[in-house]
Amino acid sequence: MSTDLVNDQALEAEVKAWLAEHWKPEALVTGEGFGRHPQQAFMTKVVEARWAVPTWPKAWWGRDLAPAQAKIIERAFAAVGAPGAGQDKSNLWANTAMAHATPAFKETIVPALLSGAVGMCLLYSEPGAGSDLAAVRTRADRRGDNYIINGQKVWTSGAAVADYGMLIARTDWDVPKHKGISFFFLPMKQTGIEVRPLRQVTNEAQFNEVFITDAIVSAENLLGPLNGGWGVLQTALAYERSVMGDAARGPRSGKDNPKGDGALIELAREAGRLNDPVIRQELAQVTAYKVLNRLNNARAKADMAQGTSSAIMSLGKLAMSRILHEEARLRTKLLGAASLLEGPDHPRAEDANFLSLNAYFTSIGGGTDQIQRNIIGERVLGLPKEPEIDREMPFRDVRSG
Amino acid sequence: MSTDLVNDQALEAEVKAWLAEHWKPEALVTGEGFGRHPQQAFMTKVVEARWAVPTWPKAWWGRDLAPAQAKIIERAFAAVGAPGAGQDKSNLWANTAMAHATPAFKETIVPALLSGAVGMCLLYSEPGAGSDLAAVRTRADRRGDNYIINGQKVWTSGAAVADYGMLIARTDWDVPKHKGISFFFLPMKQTGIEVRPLRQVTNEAQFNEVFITDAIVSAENLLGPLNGGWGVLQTALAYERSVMGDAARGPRSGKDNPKGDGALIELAREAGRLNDPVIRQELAQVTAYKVLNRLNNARAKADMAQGTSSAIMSLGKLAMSRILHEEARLRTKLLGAASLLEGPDHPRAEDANFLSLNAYFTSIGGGTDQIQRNIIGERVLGLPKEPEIDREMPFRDVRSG
Amino acid sequence: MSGVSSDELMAFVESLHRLLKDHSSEVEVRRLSQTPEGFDPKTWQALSALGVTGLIIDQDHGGLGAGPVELERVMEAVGASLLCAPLLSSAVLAPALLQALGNPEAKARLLPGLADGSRIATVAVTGPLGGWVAEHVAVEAKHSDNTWHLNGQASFVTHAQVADTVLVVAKTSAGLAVFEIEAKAKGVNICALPTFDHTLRMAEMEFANAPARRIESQRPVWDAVQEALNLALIALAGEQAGGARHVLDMTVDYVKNRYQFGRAIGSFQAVKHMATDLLMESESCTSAARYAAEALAANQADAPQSISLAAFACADAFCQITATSIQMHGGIAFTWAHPAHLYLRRARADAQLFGPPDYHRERYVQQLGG
Amino acid sequence: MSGVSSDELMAFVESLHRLLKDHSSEVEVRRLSQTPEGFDPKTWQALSALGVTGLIIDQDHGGLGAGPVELERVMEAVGASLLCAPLLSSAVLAPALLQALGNPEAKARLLPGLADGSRIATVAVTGPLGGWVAEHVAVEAKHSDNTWHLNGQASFVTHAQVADTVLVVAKTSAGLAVFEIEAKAKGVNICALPTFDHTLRMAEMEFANAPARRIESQRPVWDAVQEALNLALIALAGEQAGGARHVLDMTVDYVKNRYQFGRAIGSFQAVKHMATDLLMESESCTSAARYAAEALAANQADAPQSISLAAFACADAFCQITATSIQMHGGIAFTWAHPAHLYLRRARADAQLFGPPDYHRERYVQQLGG
Repeated sequence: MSTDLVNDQALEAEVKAWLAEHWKPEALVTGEGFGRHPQQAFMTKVVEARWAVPTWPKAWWGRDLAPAQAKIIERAFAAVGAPGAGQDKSNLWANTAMAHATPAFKETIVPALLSGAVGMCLLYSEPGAGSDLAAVRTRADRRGDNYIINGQKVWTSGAAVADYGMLIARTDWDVPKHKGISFFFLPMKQTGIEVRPLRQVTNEAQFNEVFITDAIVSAENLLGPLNGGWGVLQTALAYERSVMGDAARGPRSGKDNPKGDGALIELAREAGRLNDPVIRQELAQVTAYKVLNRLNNARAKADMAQGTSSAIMSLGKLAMSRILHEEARLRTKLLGAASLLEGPDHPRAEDANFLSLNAYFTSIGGGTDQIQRNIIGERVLGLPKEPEIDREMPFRDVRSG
Repeated sequence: MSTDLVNDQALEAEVKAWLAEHWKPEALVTGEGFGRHPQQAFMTKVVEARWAVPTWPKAWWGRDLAPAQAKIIERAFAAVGAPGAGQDKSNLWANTAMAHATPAFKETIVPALLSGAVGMCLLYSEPGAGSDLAAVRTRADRRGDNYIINGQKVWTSGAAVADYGMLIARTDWDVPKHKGISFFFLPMKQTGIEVRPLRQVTNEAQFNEVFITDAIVSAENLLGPLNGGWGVLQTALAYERSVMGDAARGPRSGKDNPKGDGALIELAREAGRLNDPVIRQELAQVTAYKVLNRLNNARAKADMAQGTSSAIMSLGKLAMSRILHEEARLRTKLLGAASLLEGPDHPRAEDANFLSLNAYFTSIGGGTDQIQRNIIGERVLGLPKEPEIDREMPFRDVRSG
Repeated sequence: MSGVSSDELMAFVESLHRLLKDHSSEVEVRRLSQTPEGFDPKTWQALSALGVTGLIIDQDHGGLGAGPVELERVMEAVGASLLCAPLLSSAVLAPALLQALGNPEAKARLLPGLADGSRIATVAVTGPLGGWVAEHVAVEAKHSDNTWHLNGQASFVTHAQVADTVLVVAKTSAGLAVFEIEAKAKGVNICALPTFDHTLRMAEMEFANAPARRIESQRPVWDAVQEALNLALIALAGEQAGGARHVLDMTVDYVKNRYQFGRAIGSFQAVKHMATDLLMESESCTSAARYAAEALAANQADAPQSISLAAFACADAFCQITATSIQMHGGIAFTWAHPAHLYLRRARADAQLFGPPDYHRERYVQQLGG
Repeated sequence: MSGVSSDELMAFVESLHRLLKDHSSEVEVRRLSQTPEGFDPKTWQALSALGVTGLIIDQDHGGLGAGPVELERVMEAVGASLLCAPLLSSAVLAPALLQALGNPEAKARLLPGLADGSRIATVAVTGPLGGWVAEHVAVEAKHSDNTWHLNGQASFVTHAQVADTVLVVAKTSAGLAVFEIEAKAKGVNICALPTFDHTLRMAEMEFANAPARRIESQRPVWDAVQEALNLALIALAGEQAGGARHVLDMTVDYVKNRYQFGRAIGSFQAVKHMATDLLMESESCTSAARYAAEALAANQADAPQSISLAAFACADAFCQITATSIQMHGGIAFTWAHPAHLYLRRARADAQLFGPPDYHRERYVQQLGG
C-alpha cells in the first residue's frame, strides 16, 4: 500500500470525523447570497479547520494538497450536504483576492470571503463600456493614502447588499485603454455610493445601476499593480467563466413544466398540437439543439478529464442562446392566440413570453453572441483578430459612447 | 400644340420610315455575342442613321436628344423587333469608351462597338483579387508608345472570341492600391494572350482564365488618366450593374418547368409531396421570397420613375441569392432519394442538383453576399466603413494572396 | 377620399404623423399601457377630427370613404408610433363588417357614430380556441318571443372592454349570423384579458341569454366576415410595415452612434450585416402590405393570395426586426426603460391577432392552387 | 476487436489514416469517380488486410468483431478522405444483416469472403419510391418447384453494379424474407444509376423470375433489416462527422491564408462568425455520431432515438458545412478543380441514403414518446 493511499485514507477519515462533529444537516439554508453565506458560523469553522481551500498553502488557510486529494474533502462534504469545501475552485472573490491583494489586505479580506462574512458585487460594466470593458470611464484619483472614485456602473447584481465591489476604474488617461485601468475592492457601505434597481425588459429587477460620487477606497485595497487592473480582471473573468454555469432561468409562471428530452413534446400534447407534422419537425429540431449541447458538454468534460483541452466548452453559451430563443419561439407557436396573454391565469403564455425576452439575458449578457463568436473564432479556431484601431492610442483620444 | 410635340411626332415619323426601309424582321438572329453583333450590317446603318445613341452629342454619332425623345426611337425599334437602339443606356463598352477614351481612339473604337463589329471581354478579377478588385497585380509597364502587360485574369466570359478586353492593371506600385491602377482596351488577338476555359463546379465552362505574358497595348488605348483606372472602373461597374439583370440560370435539364407563382406547388404535386404540411409551409415561404423580391423591384422602379432614388434596388442580388439557394434546397427535399441522381434520365434531379451548385454563381459572383451586405449597409443605410488597413499604404507593402 | 391622389394621401398621412407625434409619444404610450382603457379619449377625438376613425366609412355616413390603399398607409403611421387606440376594432373591423353585411338600417344607425368617434365598436368572432375560422365560433343565438338571445363565449375580442357596441358572430339553426349587442346589456359579461402587449386591450365575453339585435345580411355572413377580416389583415400589415421600418431606423441610428472599441458598432460586419438583412425584411414587409392593399383596391384576381402573403410575411418581418433590434442594441434594450421591447410586444401580438403566420402560409398555398 | 481499449482504437484509426493518405488522395478520388466501378481493388485489398472490411464481422468468421463505437471512428476517417469503396454496402449493411438474421449456415458461407474482401455484397431493400420502410419493398418472392424466384424491382441499391452477391428483401405470402442472389444470376438485370455524388455507386435492379436462395431468419425479418440499417446509420453519421470536420479544417485554413483588403479574410467578422457557427455544427455532429454508437454498443434504452438524432443532425451539419464552405472560399470553390464541391456532393448523397432528415426527425419524435 503506497504512502499516498495511506495518506488519502487518513484524510478521508479526518474530514468525515470533523463533519460528524460539526455539521448539522438540518441547519442547511440556501439562497443567493452574493458572497455572504447564511451559515456563517459553520463556514468560519470550515475555514479554521482548513477544509475550505485545501490546495492553497498552509500559510494561507490551506493544506498544500494536490487536487486529487482535495476531491476527497469535497466528496465528503457533498456526501452530507455541507457547504464550504472546494472554494479553491469556486470562490471567485477569494481566489481573486488571494492572487492579487497585498499581504496585509489578504489577511483580513480572504478569511472573511471564505467564511461568507461579506457580501460582494462586480463593478465592471458601464453604460459606455459593455462589450468593450476596457473602455471604462469610471475614474480613480489618488488622494493621500486613498483613491477617490467617480463614475457609473451597471448590470450589478447584489449591489444593495454588498460590502465590497470588485471595481475596475481608470487611473491613467494618457496611455492606451488596457494600460490605465486598476482593480479595487471598493467598500460599498459609504455615502457616495447610490444603488438603483434596474428594471429589466422582463419587468423584474435583478440588477442595479451604481452611481459613484467621490467614494473613497484605501490604496491598500488595490489588487495587482497600479494600472495593471486589466490583467487582474482577466483572471477574475476566467474564474467567473469556469465557475458560473449558465445562469439563464427557466419558466417563471410557477406552473410545473415537463422535464427531460420529451418536455417539449409534452407541452405540444398539452396544447393539442402534437399531431401537427410541422410542429413535430420543430419539436425534433429544438429538442436536438438541447440534446446536442448536452452531448457536446459531456464530450468536453471527458476531454478535459483526459487532460486534453476542449474546444467545445466555449461553444456552450452560444449554443444555449440558440436553444433559449428557439424554445421560446416554438412555445409561442404551440400556443397560437393564447400567447397573446400573460399573468398567473395564463401560465404557459406567461412562460413563453418571459422566455422570449429572457433569452436575451444569455444572448447579450456576459458578452453578446457576436462577441462570443469573435472569441471562439480567435481562440479556438485561431483566426486572426480584426485591426483594433484604439489599441495603441491614449485613452483620452478614443471615441466612445 | 407645342413645338416639342411637333418635333416628337416628326421624330417618330422619321424613325418609323427609316425602319420600314431598312429593317427586315426575318433577318433577326439572336445569341450571346459579347459585344459582337450577328446583324452587323444593319447595326452599322443604325449607327450611321444616328439611331443608336440619340442622347449623345451630334459630333459623336448622336442627336443631342432628351431621354424622353430617345424613348420614342427605342419604342419604334422595339415595335418591329429591330436591334441597335438605346445603346446610350445599354452598351457598356461603348459608354465606357465614350466617357474615357482619347478622342483619336474614340473615333475608331466607338462606332465599332456600336455596330457590334468587335467582340469584348472584361479583364478585371484575378486569382488574388476577387472581392478586393483594387488588389490587382497584373502589371502594365510603359515601353515607348506601348504598355507591356503581364499577369493573370480569371472569370472572363467571352475571352476566346473577344477582340478587346477592358483591362485593369497596375501602373504604379509605390502608391496606395486604388491610386496605381490604369484602365486599357487590350487587343486580345495577339501572342502573349492565352485563354483557357475554366471548368466550373457545375461541370460547365462559361468562363476562362486569361494568362497574359508580355502582351502589348498602345498607350492610345489607355482610358482615363494614367493611374486613374479605379475611377474608370467605377463608372464601368455602375453601367454593368444598371444594365445586367440577374444572370443566374434556371433549370438546365431541358425538361419543362412549371411557370408562375404556383411553379413550386406544381413541382410538389408532380413529386407527390403536395399533401405534406411541412412541404406546404416551405412552398409558401420560398414562393414568398420570389414574389416579395418581384414586389420590391416593382416598387423600386416606381420610386425611380418618380425621380426618387430607391434603396431597394440594391437588395435584389442578395434577395436572389436567398431565392436560388432556398429553391434548390426545397427542390431537393421534394425529390428525396431521387435527388441522389443526375443526368438526362433524371431531369428533376439534374435541375435540383444543378441549381444547388449554380446558386453560388449569384451568391459569390459579382461580389459575394458578404461584400454585398457591406455595400448595402454603407451606401443605403449609411453605416460607417470598417477601418481599411491597406487604404493608404504603398501597394507593394500590402499583403495579399 | 375614394379616388384620392397620391399627393392628397401623402398630405393626410403627414397630418396624422404630426398628430401622433403630439399624442402618441413614448411617454404617452407607456402611460396608456398602464390604464385599464388603454387609450386617451382626447386623442380619439383628435383622430376623429382628422378623419381617421371614419377613414373607411362611406361619405354618406360621415366617413372619408377611403379604401385599402389609404388604410394601409394610415396604419403604417400608427404602427411606427405604437398608438394606443381601438382603431383596428372600431375603425376597421366593425365598419368593414357593417359595410360588408350591407344592411342599410344598421349602417345608418351605427356608422355615423363610429365615424365621428362617439361610439366605439368591435367584432367578436372566435371562441376560446382562438382560430379565425367559422368552426371556432362559440356563441349560439336562439330566437324566441320575437327576440334573439345569445349564449356562449367569445374570446380574444379586441378592445371589448372599452366598446359601446359589439358585433357578435353567432351560430343559429340556419347558419352563422351577426348580432348587435350593447356592451352593457344584461347577460353580457366582459372580462379583460391580461395581454403581453400592454398597448393592446382584449377581453373574453360571456353571454348568458343576452338579448341581441340581429343584423340581416344581403350575402352569406361568413363571406362578409372574411371581407372585414381581409381589411383588418391589410390594416395589420400596414401597422407591421410601419412599426418594422421605425424599429429599423431607430436601430440603425443607434449603431451609428454607439461606440465600442473606438468604432461605431455599425462599422462591425456582424452588426452591419444584421442591419442589411433587416432592411431586406423591412422593404419586403412594406412591399407586401402595400401590394395587398393595391390588389384589393383594384379587385384584382390575386388579391386573396396577396393578403395571405402580407399576413405571414409582415408578421414574420416585424417579429424578426424587433427581436434582432434588441440583440443589436445590446444591454440597453434589455432594460424596461428602452422602447425596443414595446415594439417586440406589439410585433408578437400582431403576429397572432388574426391567425398565426403558419395559418396564413397554408392559406397562401391553397390560394395558389395547391 | 470487441472490448478494445481506446488506445488500441486510436492506433487502428491512425493506421487507417495512413492507408487513406496513400490510397485516397484527392487525385485518386477524382480518378475513381470517373471509373464505372468507382473503387480500386488494390485499395480494397489493403483495407481488408488492415481489417476494415471485416471490422464488424465476428472473429469466428474472420472479422475483427468490433462494434458500433469502432465502426463510427473508422467511418470518420473514411469521410474525411472521401474514400471511394463499397464499404457501406459490403462491410456494414450486408454483414450486419447476415449477423442480425442469425442464420449460421449463411454466415459461415458468406461472412469469411466479406471479411477478407474477396466477396463484395450489398443489400437491396427499397423500390423505386426510395423509402427505407417495409411498404416500399417492391420485390416479390414466389416458391415453386422447390425454388424461390424473385420478381420486381429494387432501386437505390448501393454498389450493386460491383457486388458479387446481393441480399434482397422481398415480400412473400408469409411476410418479408431475405434472399441471397448472385449478381450475375439469370433473371437479374442491374442497371447503374448516374449519381450526383460521383464517388458513390448505385444501381437499379430488375428481377424477372430470378432464382434465389432464401436465408431463413431466427427473428422477424424487418427487425433484422432495422438492426442492419441502424448500424448503417451510425456508419453514415461517422462518415458525415469526419467529412464535416475535414471540410471545416480545410476552410479555416483557407480563410487564415487568403488575403483581401490587406487582411486574412478570416479576420473579417462575416467570415469568422460563419466559421464559428460551422465549428458548432461540426462538434455537434461528432458528438451525435459518437454518442449514438456508444448508446448502441451499450444497448442503452436511448439508443434508437440517439441513432435518429444522429441521422438528421449529422446529415444537416455535413450539408451546411460543405455548403457554407463553398461560400467562404468564394470563386475558387466554384471551380471543378477545387475539392469543396466533392464534399458537397458526398454530403447531399449521405443526407438521402437511408432516409432524408425530415424522416428521421419524425422518427425521433415518435421515439421520444410523441
